[in-house]
Order: sequence, then structure tokens, then C-alpha cells
Amino acid sequence: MPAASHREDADLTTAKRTTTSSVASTTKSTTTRSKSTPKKTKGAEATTQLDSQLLDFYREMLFIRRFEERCARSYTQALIGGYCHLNLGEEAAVVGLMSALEPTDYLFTNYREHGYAIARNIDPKAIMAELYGRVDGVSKGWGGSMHLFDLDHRLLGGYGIVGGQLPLATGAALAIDYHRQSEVVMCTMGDGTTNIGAFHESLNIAQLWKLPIVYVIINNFLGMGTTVERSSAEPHLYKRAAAYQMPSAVVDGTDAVAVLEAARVAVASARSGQPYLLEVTCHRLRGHSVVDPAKYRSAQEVEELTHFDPIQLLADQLISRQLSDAASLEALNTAVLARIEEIAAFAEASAHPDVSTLFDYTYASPVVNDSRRLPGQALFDETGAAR
Amino acid sequence: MPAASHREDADLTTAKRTTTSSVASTTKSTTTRSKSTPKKTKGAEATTQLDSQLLDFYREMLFIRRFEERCARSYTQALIGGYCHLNLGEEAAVVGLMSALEPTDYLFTNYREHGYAIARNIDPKAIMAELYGRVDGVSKGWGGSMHLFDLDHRLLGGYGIVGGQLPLATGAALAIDYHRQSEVVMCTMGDGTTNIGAFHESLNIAQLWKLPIVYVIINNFLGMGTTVERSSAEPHLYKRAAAYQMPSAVVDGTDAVAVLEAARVAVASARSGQPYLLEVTCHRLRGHSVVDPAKYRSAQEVEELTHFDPIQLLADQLISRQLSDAASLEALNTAVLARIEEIAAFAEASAHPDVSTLFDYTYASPVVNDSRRLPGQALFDETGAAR
Amino acid sequence: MTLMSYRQAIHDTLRSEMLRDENVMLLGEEIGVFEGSYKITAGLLAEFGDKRVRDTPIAEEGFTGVAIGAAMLGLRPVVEIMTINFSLIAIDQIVNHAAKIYGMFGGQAKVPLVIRTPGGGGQQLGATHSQNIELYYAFVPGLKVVAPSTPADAKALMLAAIRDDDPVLFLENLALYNTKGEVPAHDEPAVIGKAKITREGSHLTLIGYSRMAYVAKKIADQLADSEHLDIEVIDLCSLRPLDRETIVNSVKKTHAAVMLEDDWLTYGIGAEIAATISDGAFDYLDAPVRRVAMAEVPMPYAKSLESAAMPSEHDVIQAIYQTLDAIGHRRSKTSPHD
Amino acid sequence: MTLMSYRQAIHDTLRSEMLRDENVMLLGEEIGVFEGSYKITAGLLAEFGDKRVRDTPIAEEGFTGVAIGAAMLGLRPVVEIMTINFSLIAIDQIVNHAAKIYGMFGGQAKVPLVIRTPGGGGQQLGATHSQNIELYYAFVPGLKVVAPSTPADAKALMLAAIRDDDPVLFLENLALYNTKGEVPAHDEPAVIGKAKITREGSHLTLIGYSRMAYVAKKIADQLADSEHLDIEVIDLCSLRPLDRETIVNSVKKTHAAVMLEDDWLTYGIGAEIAATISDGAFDYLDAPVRRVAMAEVPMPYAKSLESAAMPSEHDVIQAIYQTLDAIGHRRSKTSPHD
Ligand SMILES: Cc1ncc(C[n+]2csc(CCOP(=O)(O)OP(=O)(O)O)c2C)c(N)n1
Ligand SMILES: Cc1ncc(C[n+]2csc(CCOP(=O)(O)OP(=O)(O)O)c2C)c(N)n1
Ligand SMILES: [Mg+2]
Ligand SMILES: [Mg+2]
Repeated sequence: MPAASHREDADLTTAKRTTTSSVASTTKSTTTRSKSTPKKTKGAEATTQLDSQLLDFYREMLFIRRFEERCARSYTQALIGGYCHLNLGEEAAVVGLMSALEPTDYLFTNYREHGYAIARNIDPKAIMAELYGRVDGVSKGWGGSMHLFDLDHRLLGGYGIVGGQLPLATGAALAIDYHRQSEVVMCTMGDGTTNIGAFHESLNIAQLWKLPIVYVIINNFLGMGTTVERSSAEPHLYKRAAAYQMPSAVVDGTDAVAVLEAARVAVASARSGQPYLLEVTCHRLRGHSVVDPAKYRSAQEVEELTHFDPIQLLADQLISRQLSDAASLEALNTAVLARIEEIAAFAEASAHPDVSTLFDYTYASPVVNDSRRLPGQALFDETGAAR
Repeated sequence: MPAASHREDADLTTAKRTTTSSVASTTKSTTTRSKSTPKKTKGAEATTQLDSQLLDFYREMLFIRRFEERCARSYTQALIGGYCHLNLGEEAAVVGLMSALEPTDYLFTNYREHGYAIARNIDPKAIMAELYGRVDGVSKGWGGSMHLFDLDHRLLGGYGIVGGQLPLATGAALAIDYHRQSEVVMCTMGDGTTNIGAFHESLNIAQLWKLPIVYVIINNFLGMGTTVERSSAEPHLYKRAAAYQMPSAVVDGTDAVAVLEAARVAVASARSGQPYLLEVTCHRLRGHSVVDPAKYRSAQEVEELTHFDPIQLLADQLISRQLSDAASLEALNTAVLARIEEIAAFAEASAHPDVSTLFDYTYASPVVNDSRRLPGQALFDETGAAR
Repeated sequence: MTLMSYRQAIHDTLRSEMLRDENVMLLGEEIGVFEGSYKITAGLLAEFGDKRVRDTPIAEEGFTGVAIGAAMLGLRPVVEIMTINFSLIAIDQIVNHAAKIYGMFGGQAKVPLVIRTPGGGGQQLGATHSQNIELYYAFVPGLKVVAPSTPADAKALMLAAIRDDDPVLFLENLALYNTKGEVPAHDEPAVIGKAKITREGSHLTLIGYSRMAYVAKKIADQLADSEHLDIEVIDLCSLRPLDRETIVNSVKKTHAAVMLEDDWLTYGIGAEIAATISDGAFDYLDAPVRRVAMAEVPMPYAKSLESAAMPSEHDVIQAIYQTLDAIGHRRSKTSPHD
Repeated sequence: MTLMSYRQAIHDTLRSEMLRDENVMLLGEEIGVFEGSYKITAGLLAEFGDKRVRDTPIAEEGFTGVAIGAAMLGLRPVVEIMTINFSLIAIDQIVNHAAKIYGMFGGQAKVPLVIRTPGGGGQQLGATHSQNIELYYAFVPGLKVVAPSTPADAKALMLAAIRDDDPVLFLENLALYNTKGEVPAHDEPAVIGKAKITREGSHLTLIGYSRMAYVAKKIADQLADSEHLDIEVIDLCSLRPLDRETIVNSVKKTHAAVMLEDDWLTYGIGAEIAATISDGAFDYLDAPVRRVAMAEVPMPYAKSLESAAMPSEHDVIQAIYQTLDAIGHRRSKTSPHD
């Protein structure tokens, strides 16, 4: 969950609610089906707890939403460079998944990861500074939007090569297993990523060796512009786990509570040494990256997207169940926006990395004869020494 | 089936028989189960036909067996170089599979492919000459044991990179489909090969695009020394087709007739535009390659292998059903051995490729400034021209 | 002649070749419905249908191999690999299969395949998305590698690549897509394996390929105008085969060379160029061949660092002057052991 | 000192490092039950168990990536890729991940990983199994590439590689496995990035790495005995970082160099060596740097063709003599423009 720094705002009323869930386990599941089905909460205490969680989720999701929208703006202002992929539409999935992890668990993800970093409690200022390519960024400005990393919060990277994170995450799980530790690795990926070889090799190895890992497919039904049906011969992606005798499930990713519950089952399974594949369905509300106008979507399709906006859905729920009201949500929004401005200001004020640091991160071990030549320099200096 | 050149021998008696089959289709199969179940043959004519097929199979299998044994000897005599992987134990699978193909169908296979080349009717002299690295070899001596190729017989290659043939075969099927032709591609691989990324990517694409291809897993239960259980999280390999909604089946590969029937179903499916995965189980009677003493096998395991020797099984069947007798089989064996000697003599007499041909096959299109420098030559000749 | 962008030249040539030969078809990620990550294939799905313009799953190894196999049976696929960085997933199919099939089977099967892929840094895409690894393909006998720097060459080399019976890696460059130039109307393929002198001169030979050939020409023209320098510019055009004679003959005339490249210096493309010149023009060279290349770091995201890591125009000009100085210097002295 | 084979030296060092540090573990295809395709890991499964000696599925990309991820969490995996040819399937994990993780995330995670893999032709393994593609790794900042030619160096470099916090590609060679040499008992790691002068001399500098460093030393010793030639031999030992100064200083002394390599000439490792010498020893070099390298073809299977494609000892000796002749020739003349 996000750092206090951006959750200190707003004061929402609470009221009764029931959770719904849409988890469908596969037959191969070694975890019991019941664990992943909704629990009806009885008694005021439990209800209050759940209600407050729902409000927490809303705050966090809204924060991510506004953060991402700000990124889009900063990108068009050329304050952010490279590619920039947003979590718009994925916020419920993000918070549900991250809430299922212990702080000591590890996360490997892809280039669409700002929200995950936020939900892992990483300081959003450091995240934004990274997107701006500044020294205060989580990766000191070396990574950018696609490559957030924070060892302390055990976010072991966003990765820009589709599928690249899967073997790495599997290896991290091997290291945990090797040391008989109790952490779990979660490794997220997109739907399109299930078609690449690394997916197959990784899941097979994880199941063979019984590694503590949860693979999560964020199925937003699109690669860049290619639909799941046109890219995956088995479009029910969680079913692919059968090829490795791995338990799996699918859950509605617009419902944070459902995601949390499904993720808990998955994480518990992994922690007990049985890897797990969880598919989380949701909808990408905008283009693949900030610059993609998504012309391949029909007007009707775009229209329908509003029905899958997890923030809107949760706001409606909060209001209809009288857990909050329009004014409180608006107050929250105002507070969040103010906080985001601070964050953006911080990022913009942060220094650009100095050119003198260019050769600082090629190697971790001291090294002789490493090249430290700048592009304009001759290979040998005046004294005849090699650069 | 093998060329007349090596089947002209022996004259076996024929008698009644029934075929048995052990095909288990997966539920996903779009072809009907009945097609792959044994057909009881009634009436003398059909019986005779089947019986004579059984005898053909035996001749062909025995020929492959003796050919492979001769390869092992030639290898230890240093007449064959490189790696040399034999089909010993796989003969029934080879002849069953190849009999299901039309001469115009295509075959892609791996480095363990001498038997397939023989069963595709390629002149065994040209095969042996290839293993000897001579000009009369199917690949003119450029390929060796792992890289047999014959365009006329539509063997589009043995390949030495595990899994390398899968995307290629899939592409050949695409070309067939592109031209709306009716050929089918068969692509064989080992059990260990199902764990590599190319397997996943290829099957997914084939099913997505409904390509006319049959993937065949020759499951001999071992990679080099690694068992299927230790390498494949789903050891029932045909079940992996489910990850692509592809129909699949498994068949006992020590039974040539069962293999033929299962392969016919698979080929028919592919020809109708539904790719298919067929697992054929059999046992590798010797080491992974000629030089492997297979120490990782227990004495008991080695002992038990004799029960899975398809040649022995078929000989027993022929005799017990009075389709042949010991003397006839022995006569056949003698004839085959004589023929193999001729083949080896041919190979040994064939010329070594001349060094002047070294640069003949780098490119198919004429090319300027291609390097034709021999290792000892300077980059520029005396006139200053580049080599 | 028509003025058009490098992007347009590639697009138009793909289109005209598809019209000419129905065995030419396109394969790649997001080339159809999405119209290509860099919009090279815009409109072609609508025009030719999904048989000839095929969106693939994200499976570089798979779809590249599929194209190779299809080529073995006579199709002439043009594969798009979204950026050259992703080609590392497909490289086994390219190097161990496409490059080997003709030779390994004794000349029985041809692989008439084109792999289009852009390289180039400078877009703040970070370490994994900013590499220039054409070296990996230029190193391999059995492959041909071409790297046009102008719209006209893009057209001529694309025509040649598609009509060639061997696998050709066609290197594009993100920074060139929007550059413009005159493109002839006729369909005259280039000769793969030939370099081009894009500017004649006598003071020094400036060599580049892809983006750096563009930069070389631009700077040479500038320096001619502003400083009356007479620099000869060579655009390699083809990295394999490599046209050593054009390079060496130029240096025999100018006595000095500067090599520009966007890849890392050590073991980069320029190493072969420098070695070739130092060998073939040994008696003519008056100063070491100067290489201007990337700093040897994983490319940082931050603009300040990325700019420092990449060769700038200033770097190029400085290298030219220093080399000219060295020639002048040397011309008046003898070397220590002479 | 103990006389042992190159194979034994690697085996023993792996074993002693596993005894020293329980984070050292082995991963690869057939390294356990099968005891390794080339038997480097024989006996280690029995001694250390399957937690520390792990047979993997045939999935080079997967298990190499697994090792990288495990290294990020503090294990020190030593991966065996059966031959360097198969590394092409894993190269995305090596180049886009192992080499990038330290830099791309601003120095937060180290990747203390060793990838052991043999190169080498000459075994009639054909086009896809006979390649020398260490260039692909030597080209990449973020990786270190070492290539020992003797059992003693194999030990010292393996110690250094395992104890290094960066990903190290450890190049072995099929033809060296059975060669023997004295190996010291002490555990003294080599310094990665340093070349070695394995024979001092003044007539000419002969350079190689891996098998070709072995050949270089052997031939120089022979020619010293039989012809009283005094050849200096450099074993590069490390391809990245590259020890340019040792090379250049040697040539400043000898005025001539011959580079031996088992890879293809164009863009091969020797291109950088030749370019480096031609630059750094420009004023000292009396003849072009001669490169002895593979013919540029997909390696044929047939023995007659394979032998013709690979550099022979005769080729090396001839290159040495021709270079010595050229020096003599040049010493008595001036070059055309001097
Ligand atoms: C190996 C590789 N191929 C292609 C790309 C280009 N690319 C970046 S994101 C993407 C689509 C991924 O789709 P999906 O896995 O569904 O994730 P999403 O972006 O929808 O979250 C592609 C093709 C890449 N980065 N890496
Ligand atoms: C990519 C790759 N990795 C490893 C090897 C080495 N190798 C050759 S055969 C083999 C085992 C293959 O096992 P399987 O697929 O079961 O086929 P089989 O040999 O049993 O017929 C291995 C690991 C290779 N040739 N290519
Ligand atoms: Mg997606
Ligand atoms: Mg097997």
C-alpha cells in the first residue's frame, strides 16, 4: 500500500458492504477452491475492517490514477522521455495484488509499473523523479519509466523486454528456496507476454522445482493493438498453467477486493511451495503508451470502456453503499491532485545526473582497463595510455 | 517407405493377424476419436494387405536397425565424425510415422534422423555418404549426421539446435496454407525439446493460424540423461497441446501399426487445417549418441529395455502369428547386412569435397565483395585487392 | 524524383514489391491493425488483407523462424522486428538457421528473407532499448546486412533485399525515419555489398553507415561551406559483404580516415573498418584511423547522460580537426623509427 | 604445482569454490546425472547434492535467466551452456538482462554470475555447432569475458570470475579440455582485464586467446628452437575489459604483430586488436597487423572442408614469416608519401 505521504488526505464515512469475487480455479489447483471464493462477512467488526479496506483501496487507486494522468501531461511537456506506459484501468488489479504481499516479498514486473511501485510504498517523489530522469529517482535516473527498481521495497524491477522478467523472477524464487526462506516472488506480465518462449520455460522450471512464485497475467485483452484472440490460441490464459500442472485461476481485475482474495490464495500457495498462475482481467483505458492514439479501437469500444473503469466502479459502490459521498470523494480528489503537484514539482527540481557519473554503473566489482572514453575522445591519450 | 534398393530382399510368408493400437486422444480433439481406434479387419483381402504391411514394416525397421549399427561401427572407425545419434529403439515409430505421409508432404526433424531419411525413400547410399562427409552425400558432405536434407523427398532437414526445426516447420506450413496447397508438414522432436521456448511459440502460432502441421514428440523418456519427469512439469507431453486448444494424442511407439493409425488421424487433421500434436513413446536402446556409455542407466533398466525393442517385438509377432519363421527372418537379416556393406563401401569410395568448393554455399544469390580468403591468406593480395 | 521521408520510401517500396510479387508478404508484431510501431506498414493490411500482412503474437523467435521456414518453400517474407534490441530473442533462428540453411544442406534450399529492424539510441529508451547490435549479424557469413542512410538508398536496398535469394538484415534507424530526400521513380535495385562515395574529397575520408552516414554527409557539406574543407564521405550501405576496396582506395587518396558509428567502440563495426584501412592503406595512412563511437556503458535513461554517451556532431568535427592536425604534424616529421 | 588437464583444473576449481562458499551453485543441462556433456562437472552432483548441482530442462533462455535472478538475490550461480552456439537462445537474458541490471537500475542490484561455455570448431560438428561467437559478449559493456588458454589460467580466472560481482562469461574450448599444464595449489584469483605476456621476444608480437593463445605459444617456442626467432606472445586472457596497453607496448617494442583467432575475420575479435595496435602503435608499426582467422563460410561438416576453413599451424607460421619479410622490406625503404 502507498506510503503515508500520499494517503494522509480525506476523511470518508464508512458503512456496510459485501464483497463479490469472481475467481474460477482450475481443476489442477492444489489449493482448495473454497479459499478463493468470497467470504460473507458477518458482524460489525469485520464489516468495518472491510469497509475501511475498500476506502483505502479507493484512495490508493485514485492516487495512482492522478499520478498516471500527470505522467501523461509531463510526457507531452517533454519532462518525461522514452516510452511511457500507464496503469489507467488497472488500478484495482494493482492495489489488490500488492495488498496480498508481505513487505518482504519480492515483485518483478514490466514497463507498465508506476502503480505497482506506488502500491509497494515507494516514495512517489522518487518514482516521478525517475520518470524525469533525475538523480533523486528510484534508479538514480538510469532507468526511466520502464525500469523502476527499489531494493528496500523489494521491487526488483520493471523490465522493458517483453517476458524478460519471467526467468529472473523464477531465479529469485530459486534463491529464496535455496536459503529455505519464506518470502514469495510475484511476477506480473501482460496477456501478450504469455506467447513468448520465456513464459513457457519459466513456468515449467518453477513447477518442476516447486518454487515460491506467483505469476500474474494482467489481461487487458490487448498487446499493443492485438487482441488476445488474435495472439493466444488459448485465450483463457489461466488455462495455460495446465501444461505445467500448475494451479491457476482468473479473477475480475476491476474489483480490488476480489483481486486481493484471489491473490492471497495464490500467494499462500506459492509460500507453501506450489507456484501459481493468476489471471487478472481488466481494461486499458487509453493507448498502449502515452503516444498511442489507439485508433484501432472503435468508438463503441471506447464508449464501453467506461463500464470497466475501476475507479468509477468503486466510487459508485462507495456512494451507493453509503461508505462515502460525492463531496468527500471530491475532497479526496482535490487533496490527491495537490499532492501530485508537489510530487511533480519535486521531480522537476531534482538535478540531472552529472556527466561525471557516466561510468559509475557499468560494473559492480572494481575493474582494470575498463573503457572510460567519451565519444569524442581518441582511444589513446597524449601519453599513449588507453582510454 | 524405403527405396526398393534396400527392400528387394527376402521372401516372407504371410498369414492372418489383427492390429492393436494404443491411441488416447485428448478431449480437445476436433477429429473424432473413432478414427484413431483400431479397425478390426474382416475378410482375407484386407488381412493379407495388413499382413504384408507388417512384413514391409519389419523389413524397413530391420534395415534401419542394421544401418544404425553400421553407423556406430563406422563412427568408432573414425569414418563418421561429429556427433552421431541413432534411431535404435525408435524404428517402429519411424516407419509408422513416415507411412502416414504422402510423398509430397514435408518432414522437418532433428539430429536423430537417419531412419527418417531412409523411410522417406532417400537412397541410403547418399545418406551414408553424407555421414562420411563425402560429395555423394545428400547434403554434399556439408551437413553430416545431424543435417540430412533432400528436397526431392521433401525431407527439409535434420537440425542440431534443439527446437530449431519447430518454427521452420511451422513456416513451411504457412507457405503451404498461403498457396492453398494440400500438403502437410510433419515436424518431429524429442521429449526434452518440449521444454524450450520455440515449442511454445510454434504451437501457439500454428493453432492461431490453423496451419497444416503435425508436431510429433518422440518420447524416449530421456533428454541426454535427464528423464521426462525431471524436465517436464507435465510429463504426459501430449497434454501440453491444451495450452493452445490443439488436439493431441499419445501412441505406443513400439507398435508400427498403432503409430501409423495415430499418425493418419493426425495427418488428416492437419490436412483439414487443424494442427495436431502426437506423442509417440518408445525407448532409446543405447546412449544418447554413439559415444555415450549411458552410465546413468541402472543394470536393471538396461535389462528391461529388451522388452521394448520394436524389432524383437515385431519378429516375435511375425513368428507367433506364422507370418514368418526364424529361418526367413535370418535370411532377411543376411540380405540386409550384405546391402549395408555395399552402402558403406559406396560411402567410403565417394570423394572428399574439394577445397575449391569451400566458398560455393555461403550465398545463393550472386554477391560482390564476398570474402573468399583462406585462413592463411592476408586480407589484401599483392595487387592490393581485398580477398 | 520525389521528395519523401525515409519512412515513406520504405513503406512505398514494400507496397510496390507486394504488388509486383504475390509471394512477398509481411510478418511482425503490430504491423497490421496497429499499423506498425513506427508506422512503416500503415495502410498495408487494409490494402492487402491479413494473408499478406500478418500480425504475429509476441514471439520473435517463433515468427522469425516461421518466416525462414516459409522462405524455404518459396515465399519472400519481410519480417519486422520492432527494434533490433528484440532481435536477440530471435537471433538463434537468424544466425543458426537462416544463415546456415543454404550452406549446411549443400545449397539445396534458399532462404529469400528480409528482416527489417530499426536501431538507434537517443530516444531515452534506456539500456535495453537503445542498442546498436547490427554487428551480431554483420559478423555472420550467410547473412547479408544492409544499412541505408537516405530515402533513395532505402528504396534501392529494399528492392535488392526483397529480390535477393539470401536472408538480408535491413537495418533502419529511428532517427532517420523522418529525414527526407529525393527518391527516383524507377525500380532499380542497389547492388548489395557496395559502398557509396556520397561526397568526393581529398583532405580526409569520413566513413559511416545508417544514421552516421547521414551525419557524415551533413558535416562534410557544412565544413565545405564554412571551412573550405574537402572531405570525402563514404556510406558503407552494406556491412556484409563489406566493400573494402572503396574504403581503402579512398584513404589511399586522402591519407586519413575518421570512422563514425553509433555502436560501442570496442569490437564495434568501426574496428573492422579501422583494421581494414590500416592494413590495405598501410603505406598511405598519415595518422591513426580515428573512431567516433558510443561510450562503453549500458545506455542511461537520463537525457544528460544519454547525450554524453552518444557521439555528437561536435565530437565528429573535433575528431576531424584532430586528425587533420595529426596529418599536418606528421607530414613535417618522420616517425621515430624511420 | 600439479600437472593436470584444463578440464580437471576447471572441475577442481568449481569444487573448491563450492566448498568455500555455499552460495556457489551450478546450473545447466546434463551437468548432474549425466556428469556434463564434456564431463567438467563429473562427481559434483554426488558430492554436493541436487540443490547445488541442478540439472535443468532444455531451456537455455529460462535457466540462464533463472541464474541471473538468483544472482540478484545473492546466490553465485555458475551456469553451464553446453556449447557457445546454444547461448544464442539465452543471449537476450545475458545481454539485455545480466549485462544491464547493475547499470539500468542505478547500481542497486549486482549479478554475480558465471556463464561457462566452450567454443571451438574442428570437431566436424557442422555449421551450427562450430562457431566462435565470444564477440557477441565481448562487445557488451556490463559483461566481462575471460578466455583462458592454460589449466593454471583456467583456475585463476575461474576463481576471479566466481568471486566477481559482475556477470562473467568464461570461455572454454573443446580442443583445450585435454591439454595439460602445471597448476599452482594456492587459490590466487587472476585480475580480470589483464593480458599476459606468455613469452617475451623482440622480433614480432603474436597474439591470441583461448585455443589460439595455446597455438601461439607453441609455435613461438618451436620457432625459437628451430629458427632462433624471438617472438613475443600475448595471451589476451580477458576480452572485456581489453588490456590495450599490454598489446600496444609490446608492438612498440617489436614493430610487428600477428593476430590469431578461431572466429571469422571480418568484425571478429582480431579486428579490434588490429585497430588498437594500428592506432596506439601507429608510429612504431612496420607492417600491417596480419590476422589469421577462420574462412568466412558456415562451417562445413566434411573434414576436408573443415580443415581448409580453420586456421592451421602452417597458416600461422606463414603469416609470421610474411610479416617478418614485410618488416625487413619496409625497413630498407620509405613509404610512398614519406
Ligand atoms: C521482446 C519484445 N518484443 C516486443 C516488444 C514491444 N512491446 C512492448 S509492450 C508490447 C505489448 C505487450 O503486451 P502485453 O503483454 O499484453 O502487456 P500490456 O502492454 O498490455 O500491459 C510490445 C509488443 C518488447 N518490448 N519486447
Ligand atoms: C538449444 C540446444 N541445447 C542443447 C543441445 C544439446 N543437446 C543435443 S540433443 C539433447 C537432448 C535432446 O533430448 P530430446 O529432445 O528428448 O531428444 P532425443 O535426443 O532424446 O531424441 C541436447 C540437450 C542442443 N543441441 N541444442
Ligand atoms: Mg495486454
Ligand atoms: Mg528424448
